[in-house]
Amino acid sequence: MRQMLGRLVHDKAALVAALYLLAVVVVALVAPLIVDASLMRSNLRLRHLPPLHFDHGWWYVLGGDALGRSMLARLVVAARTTLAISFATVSLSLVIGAAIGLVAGLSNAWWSTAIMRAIDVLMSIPSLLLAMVVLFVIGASPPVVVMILTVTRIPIFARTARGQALEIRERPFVSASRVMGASSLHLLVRHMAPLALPTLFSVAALEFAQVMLAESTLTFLGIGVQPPDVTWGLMVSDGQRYLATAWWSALWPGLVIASIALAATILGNWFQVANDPVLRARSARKSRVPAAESKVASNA
Amino acid sequence: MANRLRTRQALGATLLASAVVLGFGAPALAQQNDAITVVQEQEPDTLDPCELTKKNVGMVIRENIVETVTEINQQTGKVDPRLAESWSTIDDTTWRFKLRPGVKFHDGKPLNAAAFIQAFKRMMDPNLSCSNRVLYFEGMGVDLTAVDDLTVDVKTPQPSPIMPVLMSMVGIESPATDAHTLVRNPVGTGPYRLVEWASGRSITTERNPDYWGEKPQVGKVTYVFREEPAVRAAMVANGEADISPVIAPQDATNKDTDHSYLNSETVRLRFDIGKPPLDDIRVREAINYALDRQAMLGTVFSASWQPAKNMVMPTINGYNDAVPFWPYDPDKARALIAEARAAGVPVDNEILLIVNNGSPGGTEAPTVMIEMLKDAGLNVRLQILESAEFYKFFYKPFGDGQPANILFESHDNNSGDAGFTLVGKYASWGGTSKLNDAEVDSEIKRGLAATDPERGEIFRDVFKKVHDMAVDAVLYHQTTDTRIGPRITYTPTAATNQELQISQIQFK
Amino acid sequence: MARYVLRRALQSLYAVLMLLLIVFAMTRLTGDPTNQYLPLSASPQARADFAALHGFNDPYYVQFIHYVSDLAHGDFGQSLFKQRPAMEVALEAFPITLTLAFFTMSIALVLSIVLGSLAAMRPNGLFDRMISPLTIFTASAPTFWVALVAIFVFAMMLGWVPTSGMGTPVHWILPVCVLVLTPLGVLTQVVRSSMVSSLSAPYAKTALAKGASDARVVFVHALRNSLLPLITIAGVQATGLVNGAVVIETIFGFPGIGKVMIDSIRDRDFSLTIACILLAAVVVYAMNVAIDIMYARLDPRVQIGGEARR
Amino acid sequence: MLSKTPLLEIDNLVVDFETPGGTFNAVRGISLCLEQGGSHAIIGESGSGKSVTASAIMSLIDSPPGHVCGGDIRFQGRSILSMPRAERRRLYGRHIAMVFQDPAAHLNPVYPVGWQIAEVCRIHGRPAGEAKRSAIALMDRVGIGDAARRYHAFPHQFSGGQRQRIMIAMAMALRPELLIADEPTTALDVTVQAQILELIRELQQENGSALLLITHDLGVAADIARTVSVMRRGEFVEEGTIADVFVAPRHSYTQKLLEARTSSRPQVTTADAEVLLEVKDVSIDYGSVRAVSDVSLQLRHNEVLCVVGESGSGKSTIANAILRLREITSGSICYRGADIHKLGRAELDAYHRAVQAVFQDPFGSLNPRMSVFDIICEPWSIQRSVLPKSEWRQRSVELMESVGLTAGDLGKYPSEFSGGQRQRIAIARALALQSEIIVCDEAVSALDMTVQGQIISLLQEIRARMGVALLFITHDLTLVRNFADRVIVMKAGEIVEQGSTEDVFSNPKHGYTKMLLAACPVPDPVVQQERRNAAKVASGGNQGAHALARGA
Repeated sequence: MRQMLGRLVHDKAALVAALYLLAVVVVALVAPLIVDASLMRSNLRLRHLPPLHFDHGWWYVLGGDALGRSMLARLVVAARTTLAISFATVSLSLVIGAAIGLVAGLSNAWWSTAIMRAIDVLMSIPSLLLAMVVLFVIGASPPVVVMILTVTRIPIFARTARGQALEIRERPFVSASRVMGASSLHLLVRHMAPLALPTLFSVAALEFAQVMLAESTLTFLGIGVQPPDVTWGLMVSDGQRYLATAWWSALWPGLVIASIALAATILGNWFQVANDPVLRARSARKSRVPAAESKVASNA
Repeated sequence: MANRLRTRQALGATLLASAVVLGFGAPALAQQNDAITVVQEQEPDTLDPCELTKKNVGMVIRENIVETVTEINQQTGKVDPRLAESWSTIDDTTWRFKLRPGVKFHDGKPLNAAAFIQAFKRMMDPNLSCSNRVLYFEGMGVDLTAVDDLTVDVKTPQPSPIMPVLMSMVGIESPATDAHTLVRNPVGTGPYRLVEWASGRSITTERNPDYWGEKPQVGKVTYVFREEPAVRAAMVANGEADISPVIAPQDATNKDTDHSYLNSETVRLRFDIGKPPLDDIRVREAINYALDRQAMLGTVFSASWQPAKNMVMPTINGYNDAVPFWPYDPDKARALIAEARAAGVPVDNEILLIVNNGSPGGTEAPTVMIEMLKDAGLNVRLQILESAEFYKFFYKPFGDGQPANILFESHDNNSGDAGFTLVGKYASWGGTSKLNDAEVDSEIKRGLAATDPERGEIFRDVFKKVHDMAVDAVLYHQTTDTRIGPRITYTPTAATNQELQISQIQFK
Repeated sequence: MARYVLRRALQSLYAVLMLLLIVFAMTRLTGDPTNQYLPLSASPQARADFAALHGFNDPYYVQFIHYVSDLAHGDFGQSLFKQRPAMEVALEAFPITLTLAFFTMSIALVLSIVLGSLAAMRPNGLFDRMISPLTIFTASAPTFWVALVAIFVFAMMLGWVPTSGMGTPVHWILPVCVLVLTPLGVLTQVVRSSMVSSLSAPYAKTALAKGASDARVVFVHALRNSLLPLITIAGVQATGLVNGAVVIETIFGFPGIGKVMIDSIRDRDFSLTIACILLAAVVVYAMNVAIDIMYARLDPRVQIGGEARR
Repeated sequence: MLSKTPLLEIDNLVVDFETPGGTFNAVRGISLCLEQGGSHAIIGESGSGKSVTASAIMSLIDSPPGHVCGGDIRFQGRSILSMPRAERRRLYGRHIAMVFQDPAAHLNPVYPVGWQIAEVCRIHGRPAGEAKRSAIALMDRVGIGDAARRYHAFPHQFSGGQRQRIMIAMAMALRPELLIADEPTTALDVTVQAQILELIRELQQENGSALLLITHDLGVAADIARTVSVMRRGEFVEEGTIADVFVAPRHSYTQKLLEARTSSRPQVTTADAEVLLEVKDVSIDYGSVRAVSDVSLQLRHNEVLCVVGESGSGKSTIANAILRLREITSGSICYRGADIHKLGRAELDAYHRAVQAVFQDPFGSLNPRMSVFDIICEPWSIQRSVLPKSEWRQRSVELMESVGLTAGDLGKYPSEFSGGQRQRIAIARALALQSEIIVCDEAVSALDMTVQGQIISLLQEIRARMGVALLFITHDLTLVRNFADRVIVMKAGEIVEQGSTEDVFSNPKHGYTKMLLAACPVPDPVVQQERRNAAKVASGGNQGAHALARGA
């Protein structure tokens, strides 16, 4: 852990990304404390108040939306829902997908292939359409959005996990474990999962952004999260109607989504590199552990 | 080698296909002198004349390709002749229509009584499921007989005082039209005839040189379809289109090109009057007092909308101007709710505010309304539903398990008569009515059978009654924003919601 | 090769059947389309007639059996909304989406190879530091928002291109450019990272030891190896393009399969939905086979379907 | 002669690598002079800097993190380091060529081998048609049969030996003045190694090239080089002719290298001990290929049984079958008389406790995410009944100490250890269940020679102290001479010879065993010269070597 932190400090871009994400998470957590309920009420006088003016207090520095609510306050409140949805989706699909993939990767049995074929089928359905159908049936609320997005994201994790499992299970320490009489569960918990996780985590970081995008696209198509819940995706989708008259109403949430995606991607890439001694050695000016030295310096 | 060759061939074929998709059969960007482009929201699913009251279909064919028997004059609200020159009553249950002589269909066949009857029968064929039949004529038992080549008698079992109005919904197509399927190539008598329907892309029509009436200025029309309102507005601004009958209010920013018109639609909040707490009149009144109708104009709703007190436009027969507006009085609303609470009404029960997605005002209008209702002390939650789900709440039969709800709905009556509205919205048998009141029912029935001026009197009474019962919260008469390009002049009317008569368009 | 394609086709048949069952079940869950098709004042009798006419009042399994037996006769059913055979509608819309996808993927592939290779040549160099955030950014901006901004800026303010429509080749510029952003961003990242590892692979050293120029090492030796992960991810991205196409086609008024699909779901036009999804699935499976074959062509170590190519 | 410019001069070369822990001095001021047609070997163990030196000559040092920060390298009197890049490129491939250690990785997997050979000619300006013709001729010359057809084959379709032949063809294509061979035979079997070395020697003589050989194997150096530098921690500790250095080493490190394998075997009599494991007529198929056919062997209590064979001989397959990592096709494997494939749950657990394994790859056989403590304790966490958790700490400390590590190492992770140390940890883990049998599958093959000696000694000591039996799988016959009680020689899935170590070494009966013994180079130039000649006779001269290469 300390080692990882040390490596993080060495990579400036990753450090900035991590701090940014941390800040956003903190803001999301304390949102109810700092945002006054009155800021979330409509105030039609301040409808589409232009940004970068301080006449109405610093909450209105990013302008007002179509109901005259503070853009900034809404961004802060939306952070909570957005992050909660993205986080829940990504972690659920990570857990489920990884479990499916690892189990399928551990076994050569027919059902292992069958599971992966089913995942392929799931992947061949355009995820938006799947989402639409389900959201029509059940109606949109954050838990349903999480559920449907989870289903559409599972294949990615399952495939990645299976690929990892197929590779890891051939490694000698797994054989050594088998020689000791280890059960499949032991192999899964002690060897497969811990080794596959770094890769899965970096995939998760990239997925985080994709989930936010998917969520906002659902909202654009009119089937995403509904008011009074608010997410950045909802704000972009609401704001895009006023592109010509109040450009800021879609710009800020769009920028926030893109910047979070950027930060998550940078962090995900960094995480992958930081966890892989080979990649780490390759990426210039990044840290290498001492034991790897001899490998690089000699004939390997 | 063989493989490589095959790959190359495949690539070539793909490129060729792409070229076909890309380049050919495309309307030129630059406009011909007398050609215009109309950009609409949705492509029609069919162009069948018997569907011409469907908005998408009507915008293209109604009075352009296919003409109706009669036509409503939007200025006067009266029925004007179109394919029928005149009409009169023979007895209580029979109307006689005289058709215009010398009119020919685009395929050269003459317009006559037989063609009228054939077109009407085709419309009434249950296997075709024409919306006109279901909407206006189902169960009426209309019977048509030819008196002579240009005269038709229309008989109904019951007296039907508004038959000339109904005939404005009936288009007459060529007798050669396929009787068994809905057609995509309508052949009518109108000033324009269909040239091409490139599915998914555009519909093209051109001037009918043999038109019986005045020769219109526009020679060629291309209809294209864009779902995004901002894109429609941009197309007219960019000169890619000449008119967009509907643009979003927030895009209607250019006074030179953008015109708003009352589109004959009225919006209201329908109360689930049978379920607590909405079964209590104090609660219903409180809702009406709690809504700041003025503040929502120009903010969440278009500034050109007009506050309404009846569910029909003032030009409609039966409109009661004596009904008062509900004033904005939040204190009174709170007091009424408190009073109801004291009387044991479960005012804290959750009420759903049900909104169809894509309805005017977006998500913002209901958000504001909920804030207002919460201020009054009610517990309201927003539920935005996609059409099919919305209809489950909107139409009868209402499911048993449906929670108490307030439904935001929009109603269109451009028939000139309040009868449709009163039946649909307030009669116990009305398809979207929540009201079940014996007195209102019998009044409506009496009114439907009556002719003017008694008919109008009775309808005005009903409107007063439902207002006093606070059956709903009537909100606004809607307007539509139209963007008209600089090359042409056109004056939108309420009918522009249903039809766009190209012959009314003139070049500057 | 032919045998392999045939075997894959048979395997896909099973997948398509499974897909059919899932989609059928899902579409039926979305509810009775009667209200969607009949107007407000339709009588209960008219509603019942309509449902009976289209079989909506049968139990689901009966509807499914009917559907599959029709399918076996090559009948994909009638589009309720368009009043035409569903497959006809789907086939009409499909070339447009395919063309859109073809151009988008071609541009994305070419550009990502160029940008990714340039970035990989000097890892952490100025170009690399510029291109990486830029591509991540483009890949993470909401497509619909980018599309509307692009229309606003390039069509309305600058007037360089038409706002929408698909008349002339000029009309394709904006939608393709918007649609290309996501795959371009992702693929550039893939090319960059696989290029970095290819360039430090032993065979790159061999090439240098032969006296090969940097360009030769990059574009002859490393690139060919980097194409393998690229086409895998490109396949996934191409599948995902259908999602992007839904948005793009809606906004730009392209009558492609995405728009048809989404409209058909909104309209409860079941037959059309299923026809579209089946068509899309067949193309996805065909693409997967093509990718496998391409993979085997690019990497001689890979044997398709377990049989040696030589 | 003195005035003539040497072909290659390395002058006080310094190469540094930047690491977070500071600067790592990979090469610390070495100097070297190689004449036209000479042959020089640089000997050293992992991390000594010998490969970095070769990379520096070829400008192949990854920069960053590495960079040449002192000294000069001159080729025919011209400084390579200060040459423009374009000029340097003209040098490489044409005047200086290199053969790498791992041909599987150093050949581009996606291009046909012929194309890759011809590429050298094309890069240096030969027309394509001529390049192709000479590539085919070269393939033929290096002993790739049916060269015209196999021109189009891909690297993965060749055996390891053939791939190295292709690498050599590529290097010799333009008859370079200098050939650098970096561990050219390390991953190869001994018989193949002998053929490759022979080929290099022949081509070197044909073309009059000078050879710079990088190797850790003293025998290989003795076989082929005339002069030698012994490298340790970036410096040359001893230089001279092979004869001088190997016969009379002056530096202690050189002496240590030479002694690495001469540990003595304690006399243990096991001939009448109890039979623990009996393999009877076992055959194992991989798909349609028979990897092992009708192999029978016995392992007795406290015995060291070595199974020797080259790659593809089926020796590891047998080991995996014993470890129950692979199913057998026919025959039986019995542990104390009971068939291990017919054991009940409890008996199976007992078997898993009795038989442990140490694998070849020290980097792969320990889970990089587990601490050493967790690794040592893993057997107990699987076989719960063996040791109560409260004693894990104490017992793991004992185990660590018994393999020459400290209790302090328990908290570390595998990446913090060298290869030899990792193998020690793997051995400690294998000992945790107090097993009777340890299967060592190439357990020392990946280690440096001095480390190999240490690990063998450790195993010997453990065997004496704990009374375990060792089934030792290896491809290196000389390694087991002073270690094994009995030796089994396998070839192509069959046992060709078995017997006591003395018998097999002093009086090999099977031709293959003789060839194995002859092919293994010894670090004595005179002896090696004799052995080489003997081997040529044994295998029927050059043609025989080529025929073997085709089969390899």
